[in-house]
Amino acid sequence: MHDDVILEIRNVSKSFSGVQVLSGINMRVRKGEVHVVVGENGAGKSTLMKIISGVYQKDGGELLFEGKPIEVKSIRQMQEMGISIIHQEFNLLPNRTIAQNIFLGREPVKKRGIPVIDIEEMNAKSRELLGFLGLNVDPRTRVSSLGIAQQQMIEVAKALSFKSKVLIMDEPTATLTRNEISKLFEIIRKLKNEGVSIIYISHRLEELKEIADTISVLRDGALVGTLDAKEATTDKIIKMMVGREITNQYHREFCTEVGEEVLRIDNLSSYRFKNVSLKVHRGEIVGISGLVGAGRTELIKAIFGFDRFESGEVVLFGKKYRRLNTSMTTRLKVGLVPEDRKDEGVIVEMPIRENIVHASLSQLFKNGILNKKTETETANKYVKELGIVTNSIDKHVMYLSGGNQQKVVVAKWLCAQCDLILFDEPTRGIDVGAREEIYEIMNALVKQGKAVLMISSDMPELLGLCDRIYVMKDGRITQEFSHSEATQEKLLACSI
Amino acid sequence: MKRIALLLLVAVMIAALVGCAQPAEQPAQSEAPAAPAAETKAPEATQAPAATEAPASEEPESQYKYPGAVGKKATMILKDLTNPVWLEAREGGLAAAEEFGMDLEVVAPIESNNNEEQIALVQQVIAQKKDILIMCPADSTGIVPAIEEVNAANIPVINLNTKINTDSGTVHYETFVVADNTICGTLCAEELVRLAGEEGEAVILEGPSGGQVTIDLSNAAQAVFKKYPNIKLVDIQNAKFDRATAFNTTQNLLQAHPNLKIIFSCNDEMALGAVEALKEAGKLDQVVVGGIDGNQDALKAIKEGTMEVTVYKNFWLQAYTAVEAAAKFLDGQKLDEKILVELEAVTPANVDKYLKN
Amino acid sequence: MKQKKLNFQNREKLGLVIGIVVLFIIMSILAEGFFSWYNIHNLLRDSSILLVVATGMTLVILLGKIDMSAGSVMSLTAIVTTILLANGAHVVVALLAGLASGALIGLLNGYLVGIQKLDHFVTTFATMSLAKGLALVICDGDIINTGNNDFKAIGASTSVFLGLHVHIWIVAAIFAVMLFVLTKTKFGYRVYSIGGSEQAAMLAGISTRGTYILSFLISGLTASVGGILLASKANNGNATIGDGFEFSAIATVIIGGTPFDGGRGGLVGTLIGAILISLLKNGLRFLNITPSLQYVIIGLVILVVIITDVIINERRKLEELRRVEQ
Amino acid sequence: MSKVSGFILKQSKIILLVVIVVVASIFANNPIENIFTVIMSQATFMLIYCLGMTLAILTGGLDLSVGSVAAFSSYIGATLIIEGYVVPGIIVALAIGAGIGAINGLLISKVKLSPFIATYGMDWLVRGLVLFILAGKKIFGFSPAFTSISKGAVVEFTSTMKISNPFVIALVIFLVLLFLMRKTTFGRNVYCVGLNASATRITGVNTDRIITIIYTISGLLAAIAGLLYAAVLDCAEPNMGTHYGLMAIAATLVGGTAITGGKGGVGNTIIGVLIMVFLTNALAVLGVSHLWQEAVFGLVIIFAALMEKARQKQIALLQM
Repeated sequence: MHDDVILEIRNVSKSFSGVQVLSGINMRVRKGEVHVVVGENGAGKSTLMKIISGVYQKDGGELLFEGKPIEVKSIRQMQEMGISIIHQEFNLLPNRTIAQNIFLGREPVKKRGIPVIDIEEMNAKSRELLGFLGLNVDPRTRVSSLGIAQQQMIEVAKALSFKSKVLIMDEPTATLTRNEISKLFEIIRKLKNEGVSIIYISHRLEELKEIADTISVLRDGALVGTLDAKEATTDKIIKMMVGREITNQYHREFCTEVGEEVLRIDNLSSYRFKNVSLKVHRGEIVGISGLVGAGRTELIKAIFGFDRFESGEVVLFGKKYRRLNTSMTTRLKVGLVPEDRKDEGVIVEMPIRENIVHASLSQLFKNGILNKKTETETANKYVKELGIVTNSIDKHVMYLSGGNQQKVVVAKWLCAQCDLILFDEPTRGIDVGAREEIYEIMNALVKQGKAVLMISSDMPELLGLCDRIYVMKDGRITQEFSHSEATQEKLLACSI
Repeated sequence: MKRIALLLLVAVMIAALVGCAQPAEQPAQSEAPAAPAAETKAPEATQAPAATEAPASEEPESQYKYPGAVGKKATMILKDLTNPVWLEAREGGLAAAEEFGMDLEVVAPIESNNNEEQIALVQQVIAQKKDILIMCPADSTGIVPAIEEVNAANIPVINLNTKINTDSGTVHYETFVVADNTICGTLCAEELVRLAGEEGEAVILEGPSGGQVTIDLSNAAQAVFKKYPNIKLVDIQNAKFDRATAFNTTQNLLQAHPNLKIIFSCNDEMALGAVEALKEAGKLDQVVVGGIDGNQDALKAIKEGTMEVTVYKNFWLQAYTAVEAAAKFLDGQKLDEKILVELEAVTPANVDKYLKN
Repeated sequence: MKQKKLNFQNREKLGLVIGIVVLFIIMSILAEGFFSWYNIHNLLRDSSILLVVATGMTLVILLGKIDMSAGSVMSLTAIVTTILLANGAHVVVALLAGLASGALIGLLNGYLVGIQKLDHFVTTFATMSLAKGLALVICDGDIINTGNNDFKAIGASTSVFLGLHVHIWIVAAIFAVMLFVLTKTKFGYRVYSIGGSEQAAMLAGISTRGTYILSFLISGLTASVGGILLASKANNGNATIGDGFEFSAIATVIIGGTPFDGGRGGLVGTLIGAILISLLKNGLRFLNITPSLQYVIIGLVILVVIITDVIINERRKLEELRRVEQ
Repeated sequence: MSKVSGFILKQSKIILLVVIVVVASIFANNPIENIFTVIMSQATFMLIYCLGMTLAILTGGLDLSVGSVAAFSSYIGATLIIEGYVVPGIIVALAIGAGIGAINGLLISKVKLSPFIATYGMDWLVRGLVLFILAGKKIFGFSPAFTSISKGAVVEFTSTMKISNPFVIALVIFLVLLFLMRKTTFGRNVYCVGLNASATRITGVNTDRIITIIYTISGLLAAIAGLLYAAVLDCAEPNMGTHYGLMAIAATLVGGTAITGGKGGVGNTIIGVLIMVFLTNALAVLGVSHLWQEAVFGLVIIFAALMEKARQKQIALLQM
């Protein structure tokens, strides 16, 4: 590994409407290295990356690319210069083909006056890239007919197609499963050897050691420090990130004798899962492990009555149901903390207060008439209880950080006095601090004799929390483990 | 999937067919006892020959008056078939057709007074190779190109109610059966002026701007008002031929012109809207209101004295006359280039003649 | 994969095409004089005007927007063109001026939506009143006779070229160009991208402003062309000429399988939709169905076709989801 | 952003309204009477069907069928009323209005049609039915029992200055809706549906039912408006209300209810309606040619939209 710096960041700072989000960041990215950037949500990682990739304009400081200072004007400019980014959330057009997505915005044109697109060339190039990524699908396939993992790979292909010298990956593994991740890492190594530098953002500390050469830690918009991967330990990094020691994040006392059964499903089937049966009892946290696209989310949404199932039955609190809808399940005091927080969890354009009481309107206001006082009191209670960071409960949820938004979602169900709460990837894209608080809430719930059913792709999380873990694969449940017998290896083994 | 689509579409087609089976007669039935039945009395009362023969035609094997026209296919294109007065016209036309043994089809645009649709209807006549076209244009000039086509196809044209603009000299029609709007407008306006004692402020309520009827009537009225130095035309407003709109517009006008004397309205609908507004404002006695068409409710209003004058257009007779003219022409008889259908202003004096009980 | 994909797109259209065929056969049997080149030619001519307006509308709807001002733009163009002709302007000048007026409204829409980021419906709804109002003011509520034979020639049914009316050729040309632009050029790709996901497009460095402005501009222009053709047919200008036309155009596009959410569908569907609607209206006329009943039937057809389309799409989504598992 | 400009933004529509009213009053020969007539009759009738439209727009949809529904229901009702069955007639009319509204609602919520196309198709269908069933005949000469509903007054200062019945009816409807939307869980959920339907559904709200109810109300209000017009004009005719739909949308938008749903409310619509009617009134009183009306409407809508945008921006800043 040679020492020439390709990208240097000199005390770059940025603020949004008076709020300082980045202050004097200094960072040097060497050629052909994997430079990992870690930090809690709101630490400014994404903002920094967006500045580098030209999405935002920086307020102060300067960027040097290959030694020369550069003025970032547009995304396009940076892409052409050789800096490109894979964003955390997908930016694919479902109704367009793979090729059209890869070359979105810079389709190859035939040499002529009017910009006529050279479709053949576009497809050919795409086929090349897909080959490089070991994906054998026709580039003329509509993206909507691809699985999540494949779509993530398309994002990678998109970034590669720029012939980038610096490739920024913002939480690329968030939606990937173990074996997909290792595939991605292979590709990263390949790129490394071709001299491409990679800036890699992640929450999953356990991944880092595999690929990182250098690790920079951000906290509250400032650089805490940069260290060589070799001398970095997880605990050390976490300490730098949160500035406090985290010994055991989970604090779970596993329940000794289970309470009555709250949920049982028998041979539930739909187009995404087949003959699934499982049980959840009071006082238990039950986990569902498995690859993304194994049908876990669909299953949990069917149980909740959001999607309909084709055959089988759901038994909630001892009553059988062949058809369910969300109003029934919520009336039975079941809650769902969905994967897609912004679009399904909260109503971002509504105040925190209204979001928190939303699920319990009918309980709080029996006669159907609202009462602001009750609302405010209730909301305040939960804001305090869950430590939601805000200056006012009338603030629109969209102005909260991911962690706090998630807490609002949870508060909504706590407020509704749910006996069974279904969590779908409860800690995705949430910083370590908030994570721990969410775990606390789950613990508290089951202590009160309520029940939790959770989906997670983060195995340590499952192992740390769950009394029992079901593993799903291709829409079927392949195994059930008690927490004592479960290990990462076993879980993995049954999910692939 | 495609099967579903197909089935649904077929279903609609069937609906269409069922539909087309009825409407030919349906409205006729729903109409017959209603307006026209009574309307037929009107011509009986006024000009004998035309209508007294209508019943005669009922008894079988009566000698047809114009042998040459018997069995000939004719189409009458009107401006609208969703409005009572035009439904009267249809009845008049059909009655005549029956009497003269002609095969008449009465059509109109979906959206009333839509010139483009009328053009399409005219072209349909050519496509169906009809023997004669009776044309009541929604747009005097807009229809010209289409009529040229008809001329080119050697299908004779009888012009009805609204004149086909012949200034360009490129089109010609056999005759113009007219109870024309300019005359209506003049009659009504003159009567209003008389009632107002030839002095005072006047306003005109127009239909949708750009409509032919509106333009003819409004211009006629304006011309009349100009003739009298003491009549002051203070405003022209568009009330969309709609009663409710006229109601509001009139209220506003009364605010602007408190001592208004005359309201000339381009149809009875608006006139009646104005009347309601005047009732509310308690200015019914101060203002004289005139409308056009002679709808039954307008006639009733005149009887009650809330409205002063309307012009009974006798659409029944207009259409009847037009078809008769067509028959004459097909029978090889010579036609004068203008056939006037007698019009008169309806006032409390003569309202009973038109009012059905 | 590719096979499947084509299948879906075909399926969406197939129902309509079959519908058209069935309708055509039924009419030919029932309606005397319907099945004649003369009538079919006129039918195409009528549909061409609807099509040209719907073409621009398709672009806007592919972007996930609507252009409510199309109908009023037709009226405005008609008035501007004819009033100039009436005052002895040369036909070319008049036509250009007419198109310019449409372009102007189009640009205003584009500016307000693309740059001011106003809601597209609100904007075009406002410009709808605005354009109509201007038309009324300019013509002073009167019908304007051009008395110009060059202009009349554009619309005269005698002006036929290679067996087809000039209108059809004009619209065919515009349609062909737009089809090419939409499927083969950068701009076309942008329209689909932005319609599919504005965010994704922006992150890919696509400037949405330009695309919005250009699309609304085109929509304005096509509406203008529609207005001119309509006016040339009557050889006069009338401020009510385009009333409600925007609704017909929108219905045409939606029936053609381009949904309001954008990014999906295309011009081929619009073509089919335009033919279906014109055929339906023409047929109902020939069957001499009373206007009132025609209202009912047209309403039914719109609902039925859209419902079918919705069902088809639901199924397609399901099948795609299923396929993910394989 | 200074306090003043902030205030202006916040109250832009009211300011606009005041200006218009003042102008109208200056040129009207009897301002008080003018304002009275405009509010008591013109605004009143319009408000009723605009409120329905507002509800539909709040759920993120719109209802293009209000005009034909008003015509159809009042028309069918009238056929009974003219025979002397006043109350049954009214009930039938309201039932029809609500019924068609419900169908709209189901098409939109269950069949998942876009509100635009669903109500547009319905508009054609219903308009056709009303024209077809009675072949365009008008019904008039109602008994006072019916006409008095619109013509009567609660308090009568002078023949022209009075608190008219329709005004009271509209006011009651308005207050009920205001309460419903602002103070009840139902209303809260309507806003939620407008802002984010799927999140609302996950929260356990039966969104389909809410949408259906809303369109039912919209149809019902259209029917009421139709009946009141029929009563005041002493005539039910099939071509009634062809322009209600567009007018209602315009008024709602001018009032500042967002077409995307979830923002605004019936309160805004009152302002919107008043602006529209007084604008018409002012133009007429000023003797401006009616030809200008359309154009002016267009400008006012754009103005209102720009103001609303600026206001939203300001709110966002405060929230940050």
